[in-house]
Amino acid sequence: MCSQKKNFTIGIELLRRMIKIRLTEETIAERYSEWKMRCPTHLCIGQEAVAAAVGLALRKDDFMMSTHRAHGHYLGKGGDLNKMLAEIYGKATGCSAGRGGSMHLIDKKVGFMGSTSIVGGTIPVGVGLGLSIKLREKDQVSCIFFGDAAIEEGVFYESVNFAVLKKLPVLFICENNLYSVYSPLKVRQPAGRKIYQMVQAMGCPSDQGDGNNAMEVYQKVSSAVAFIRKGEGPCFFEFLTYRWREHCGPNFDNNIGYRTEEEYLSWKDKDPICSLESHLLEQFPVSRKEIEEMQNSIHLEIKKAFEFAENSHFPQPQEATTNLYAGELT
Amino acid sequence: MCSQKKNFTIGIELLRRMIKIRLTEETIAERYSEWKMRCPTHLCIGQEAVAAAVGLALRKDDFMMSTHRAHGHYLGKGGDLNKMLAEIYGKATGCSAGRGGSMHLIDKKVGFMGSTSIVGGTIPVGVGLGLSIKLREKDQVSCIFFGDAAIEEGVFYESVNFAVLKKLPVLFICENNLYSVYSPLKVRQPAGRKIYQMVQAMGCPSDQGDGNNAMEVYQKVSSAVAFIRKGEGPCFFEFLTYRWREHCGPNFDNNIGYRTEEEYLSWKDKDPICSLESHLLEQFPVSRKEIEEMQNSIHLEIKKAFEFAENSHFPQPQEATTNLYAGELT
Amino acid sequence: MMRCLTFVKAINEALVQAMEIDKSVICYGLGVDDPKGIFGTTLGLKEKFGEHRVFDMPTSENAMTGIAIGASLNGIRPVMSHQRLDFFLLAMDQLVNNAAKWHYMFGGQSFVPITIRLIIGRGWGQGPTHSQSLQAWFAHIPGLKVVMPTTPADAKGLLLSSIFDNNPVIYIEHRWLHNLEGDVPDGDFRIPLGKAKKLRNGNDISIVSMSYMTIEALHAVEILEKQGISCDLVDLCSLKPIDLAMVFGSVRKTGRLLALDTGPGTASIAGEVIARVSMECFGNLKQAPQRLAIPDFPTPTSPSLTKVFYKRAEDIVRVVGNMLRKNFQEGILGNLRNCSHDVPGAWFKGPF
Amino acid sequence: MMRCLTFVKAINEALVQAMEIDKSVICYGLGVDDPKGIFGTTLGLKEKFGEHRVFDMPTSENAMTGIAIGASLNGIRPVMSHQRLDFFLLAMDQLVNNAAKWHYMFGGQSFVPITIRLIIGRGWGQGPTHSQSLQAWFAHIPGLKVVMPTTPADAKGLLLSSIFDNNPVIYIEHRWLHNLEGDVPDGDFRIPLGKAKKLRNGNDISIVSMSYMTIEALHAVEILEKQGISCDLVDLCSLKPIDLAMVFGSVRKTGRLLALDTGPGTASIAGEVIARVSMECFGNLKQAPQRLAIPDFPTPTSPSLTKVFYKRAEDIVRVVGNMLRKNFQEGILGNLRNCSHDVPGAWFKGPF
Ligand SMILES: Cc1ncc(C[n+]2csc(CCOP(=O)(O)OP(=O)(O)O)c2C)c(N)n1
Ligand SMILES: Cc1ncc(C[n+]2csc(CCOP(=O)(O)OP(=O)(O)O)c2C)c(N)n1
Ligand SMILES: [Mg+2]
Ligand SMILES: [Mg+2]
Repeated sequence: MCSQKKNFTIGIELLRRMIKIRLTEETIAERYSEWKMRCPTHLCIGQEAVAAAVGLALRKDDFMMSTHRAHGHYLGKGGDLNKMLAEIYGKATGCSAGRGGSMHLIDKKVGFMGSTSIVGGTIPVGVGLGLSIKLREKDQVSCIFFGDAAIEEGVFYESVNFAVLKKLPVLFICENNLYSVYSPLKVRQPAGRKIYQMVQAMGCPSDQGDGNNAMEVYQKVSSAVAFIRKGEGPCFFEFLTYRWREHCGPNFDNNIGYRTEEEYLSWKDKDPICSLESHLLEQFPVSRKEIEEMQNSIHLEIKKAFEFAENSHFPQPQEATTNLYAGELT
Repeated sequence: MCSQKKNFTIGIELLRRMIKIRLTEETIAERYSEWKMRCPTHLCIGQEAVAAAVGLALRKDDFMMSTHRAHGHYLGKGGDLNKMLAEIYGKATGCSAGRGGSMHLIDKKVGFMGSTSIVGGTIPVGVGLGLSIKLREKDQVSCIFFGDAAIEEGVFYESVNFAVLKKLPVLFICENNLYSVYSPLKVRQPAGRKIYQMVQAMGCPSDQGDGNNAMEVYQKVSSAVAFIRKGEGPCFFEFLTYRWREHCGPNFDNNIGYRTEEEYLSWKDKDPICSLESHLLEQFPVSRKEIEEMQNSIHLEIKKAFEFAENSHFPQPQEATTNLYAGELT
Repeated sequence: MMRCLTFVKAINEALVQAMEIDKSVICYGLGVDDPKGIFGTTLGLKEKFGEHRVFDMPTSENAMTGIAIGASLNGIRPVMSHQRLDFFLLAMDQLVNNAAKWHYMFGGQSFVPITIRLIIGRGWGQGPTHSQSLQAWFAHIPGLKVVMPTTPADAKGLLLSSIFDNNPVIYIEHRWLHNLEGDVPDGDFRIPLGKAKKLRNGNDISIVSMSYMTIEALHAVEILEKQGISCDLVDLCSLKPIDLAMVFGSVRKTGRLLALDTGPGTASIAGEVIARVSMECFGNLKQAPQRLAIPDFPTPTSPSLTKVFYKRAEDIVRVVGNMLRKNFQEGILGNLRNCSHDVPGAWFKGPF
Repeated sequence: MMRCLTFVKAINEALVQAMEIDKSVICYGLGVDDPKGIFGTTLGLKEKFGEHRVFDMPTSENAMTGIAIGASLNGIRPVMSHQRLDFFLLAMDQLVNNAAKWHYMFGGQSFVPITIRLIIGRGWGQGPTHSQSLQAWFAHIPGLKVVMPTTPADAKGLLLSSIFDNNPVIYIEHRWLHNLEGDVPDGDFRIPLGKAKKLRNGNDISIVSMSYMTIEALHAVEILEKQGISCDLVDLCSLKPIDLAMVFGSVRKTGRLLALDTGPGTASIAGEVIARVSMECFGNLKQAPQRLAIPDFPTPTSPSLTKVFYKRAEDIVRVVGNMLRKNFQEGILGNLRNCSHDVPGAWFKGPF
């Protein structure tokens, strides 16, 4: 009963985060053609469950590193929506002061230490955060998000090796959405080889999970986080998921030929948000109306955030050539 | 009986190659202090079995790539001794015309396509040779030698991934001699993780073997070569072995503290040349005298090769600034 | 025969012809056979030449460079493409320690005929990691050849020459040139590597440029012409080997030098041009040579921050005006652009 | 208090002091805790500070650079050492795409206080892949700082400043300086980054140099002095930021410039110095500036091939003589060297 109640709270919070991610992304998609968000933008619609569940399984002071497809991770960890949108709009109020854009997000207040655009590029950085945690004898966890293509970069393997060698508090999360841009897994990795099994053989405890099942992701990751926090070393997860829209930009692109409409529809059928909604409605004392109210309030929050972003001022062009180096700090 | 005879021939040829490698290396060690071999030189004394056996298991037109510790591989594959020594002496008659030194050997006549000094640096090059074989629809094999430290470079992993993905005719040979310079495995790789098992999980058939047992290495590698030649894709071997002398240079250095004299002696007890000699003397119709004669003739060959190297002329200093680019070729 | 083609189509044609001429030419890189075909440059190749010669690859830039080297040692001529130069930073070990040195360090017995296509981004929030112009890095490394075509004809002619050159060639494309149109000869049309091109003849100043900056320079030269300033415009085309003879000849005529660069100034190609001119044509220089490059800062993302960051025709006009002590009246630039500063043309609609 | 220390001991002392001053300083790299301790520079550190702060690492240069970045984001100050600069080519992605840009591209909120020690080899068959001088590469990248100390005192003072600087600093050591002796202040002695040093005062020509070439220059200046030529010798110490003010001041006085470099000429630091002097001090120059760098070729291995390849005092004397149109008689170099050209001193006995 107690755990039932806990599950309910968790389920609702997962749903809230997923809806927030989904609606934010959909609004970006809708408004991208106004040509005011002038930077490459990678949406994660369809992949919200992993982002929300991992974010919720972590503490605020745990670290997170992410990739070009970072919006969900950032929001899942509790990152500031206003600042994210302002960043995408290139405004001075953006989380990176307009210098980074959609692919370079940061919100240190919630431990979101940065996302970057080079595939695999933040993996060792996250391991370095893990090293710093160990050196400072803290019980934080450093979580690193990356896609199935990042697995192909040697730096991934080097990073796992070091994390295992030093038993660092690192949580590796691979969101396997089957594609890298338009390239299916089969042109990049051997058929039949399971990523999580290979990582296990590198010496890192690992598991695979359904990336459309937020509750499952949350449970699996939570117990791994507890394990890591105890100082038992890193863990790795591969979650199967699917990006609904095009790789970069706001549109659908199942028509261009790199994947089929059927494949897309079969994944859409497993919509992580619908699944969780149904699950909650069936199992817990929550009504559709209450969920709709939640949606409405999130809608409002997003609307305001877009207003904030649009109304914020641009940085001065001259600011581009300031603050190259970090100065003395207190 | 037939196979017994074949084994005898193989055993004798292995012994010949191993003795040639050993005596060459020992002469280099002896004469290094004359300061005429003015380049970093990494001896493989103690590791001759793998070099000889792999070289013998391959055809002359198979390719080989190697590392900073290449003398054995080069000679095992049938590389020209005169040219190798002349190269170490920095002479114009050297296999790389004096430009490469001990770490940059080449003898294309026997498929030895090059050794270089950057750890892991020749692994993808060997895989590329494998790709070229497949593109040209030949039945050659591309063999790549590397040490246990090369395993730690991301490029190793990237290379294995591609070789498996494309089923390339590549033979990966890891000589695990437990050290990288003065660093034992335990400060570089997770305890208990077996390299060959990890590679298996990457999708590449793999095995481990006793690097002091030339016959065993030959048998294992020969059947892998047959497998690869049939177009079945790459294979990986980890052979356990031990470098007797210091990492770079002619001396013994068990006294400086990174490893124990006992450890060294325990490996020296397993001297691959003595073992093979005893084996041959026990099992086959060969006498100690015949082996001594073999040794003597090799000694003579080496003596002449050193004379060749010493008597060869140096390249002109001005040649350093010629032939930067390859021109038109026929 | 000349046809009007885009830069993209010219590259595509060069690739098709190279692969037809020599079946040892192969073409790979992330997305070469996907529906977009590297901005259209590799479209149709797989259909024509099969999946053995044209293929996608794992995101393993370093190994895939070494693999190109290895294949080339056995007679293959790989052409590898990267959608952004920035990604290729992962492969510097293979490029510099292996490809650049192989021919030299093995005494000239082997050679590495690989071509690596790198694309430089600009504008539309390409930002710090999708817009780096590192041609100076490659030119600094002995053993590499480096080209940066500007026109569609050069794109084709230099690509064919790069592919059939027996050395590693870094072939750098600027994203903002991809849609440029121009006359391109058909057939096996090659332009020798190492030769610059004189695009405009003038007597007052030599402008030495490369790649997309040459387009900005062409606009500037036109505007300056109207102000009575006549410019000699040299498009380097090849950065290594570099055609200093043409640069020196130009400076000996004009006595003045403005060197442009698409990258940051410090230790740049523009700097090298100035250094070599100062060393070799000192007596011909009437005044201090100048350099116009992007600032020594990472590239910011916001369109507001890139406004003065990137250099354009306006900036060239201003610097030349200063050098020649001309005070231009307002408005001489006319209606130079019909679109925002952060896109190559009005046709451009993100997200790349 | 001053003590006479070797360059190696000065580095060791700086590391010890940095680690004593701030327990967030850590030190890692291949072999930092092995019996040789990176040519002696890291000896004793593990015993003093423990294996958590001083440790060996896997041969994973790229990841280990990213790991330094990550640790530094949480307040650690990593010092990473590489026995040769050449090995660090594997880490260009982490260095350039992450370390150099992190502070800037995240709007100044984070900073990356890492120090990377790189050692340049020379002679004794170091050859193509153990002797590259790529300081120009690092200086070309906005966001990095680059230092190249020459004297033991600079080695210490610049290393302490590098470690406590809040930016990524590339600290380049020349292997041939390691055994150099000189006075070194004790205590927490720091030399500001970005400042050059005037080592000799003279009026006829400015020689601008760095790292080991400064030692050769010191010999050359002495010989030239005896021939009645007085040289201003500027040791850059920092290459980015670079102290052009001192260079300009010197050239304004002498009117002549010879820029030296340990690396190949094209797009080098020496080239940058010449470019900037030509741009800023054109009116002060009495003649064409000159550059003395190694040839644009990979470094060969044979001692015979390195004889004229590397530049030495003799070469500097010759170039200066040519510039000033002096015909020196034979033998002015005297007995400059008591050992072969391919070793730093007679004490040297391979193999490194
Ligand atoms: C080193 C590098 N190579 C190539 C790219 C181009 N690129 C941008 S996103 C992307 C796809 C990455 O796929 P994956 O890691 O599976 O993440 P997903 O986009 O599917 O979320 C690629 C290849 C890059 N940014 N960095
Ligand atoms: C990328 C790179 N990092 C470091 C080095 C320095 N180094 C030279 S040999 C060597 C040891 C390599 O060990 P291993 O691969 O096990 O081969 P072994 O020397 O034991 O035969 C190292 C680290 C190098 N040459 N290249
Ligand atoms: Mg993916
Ligand atoms: Mg080893």
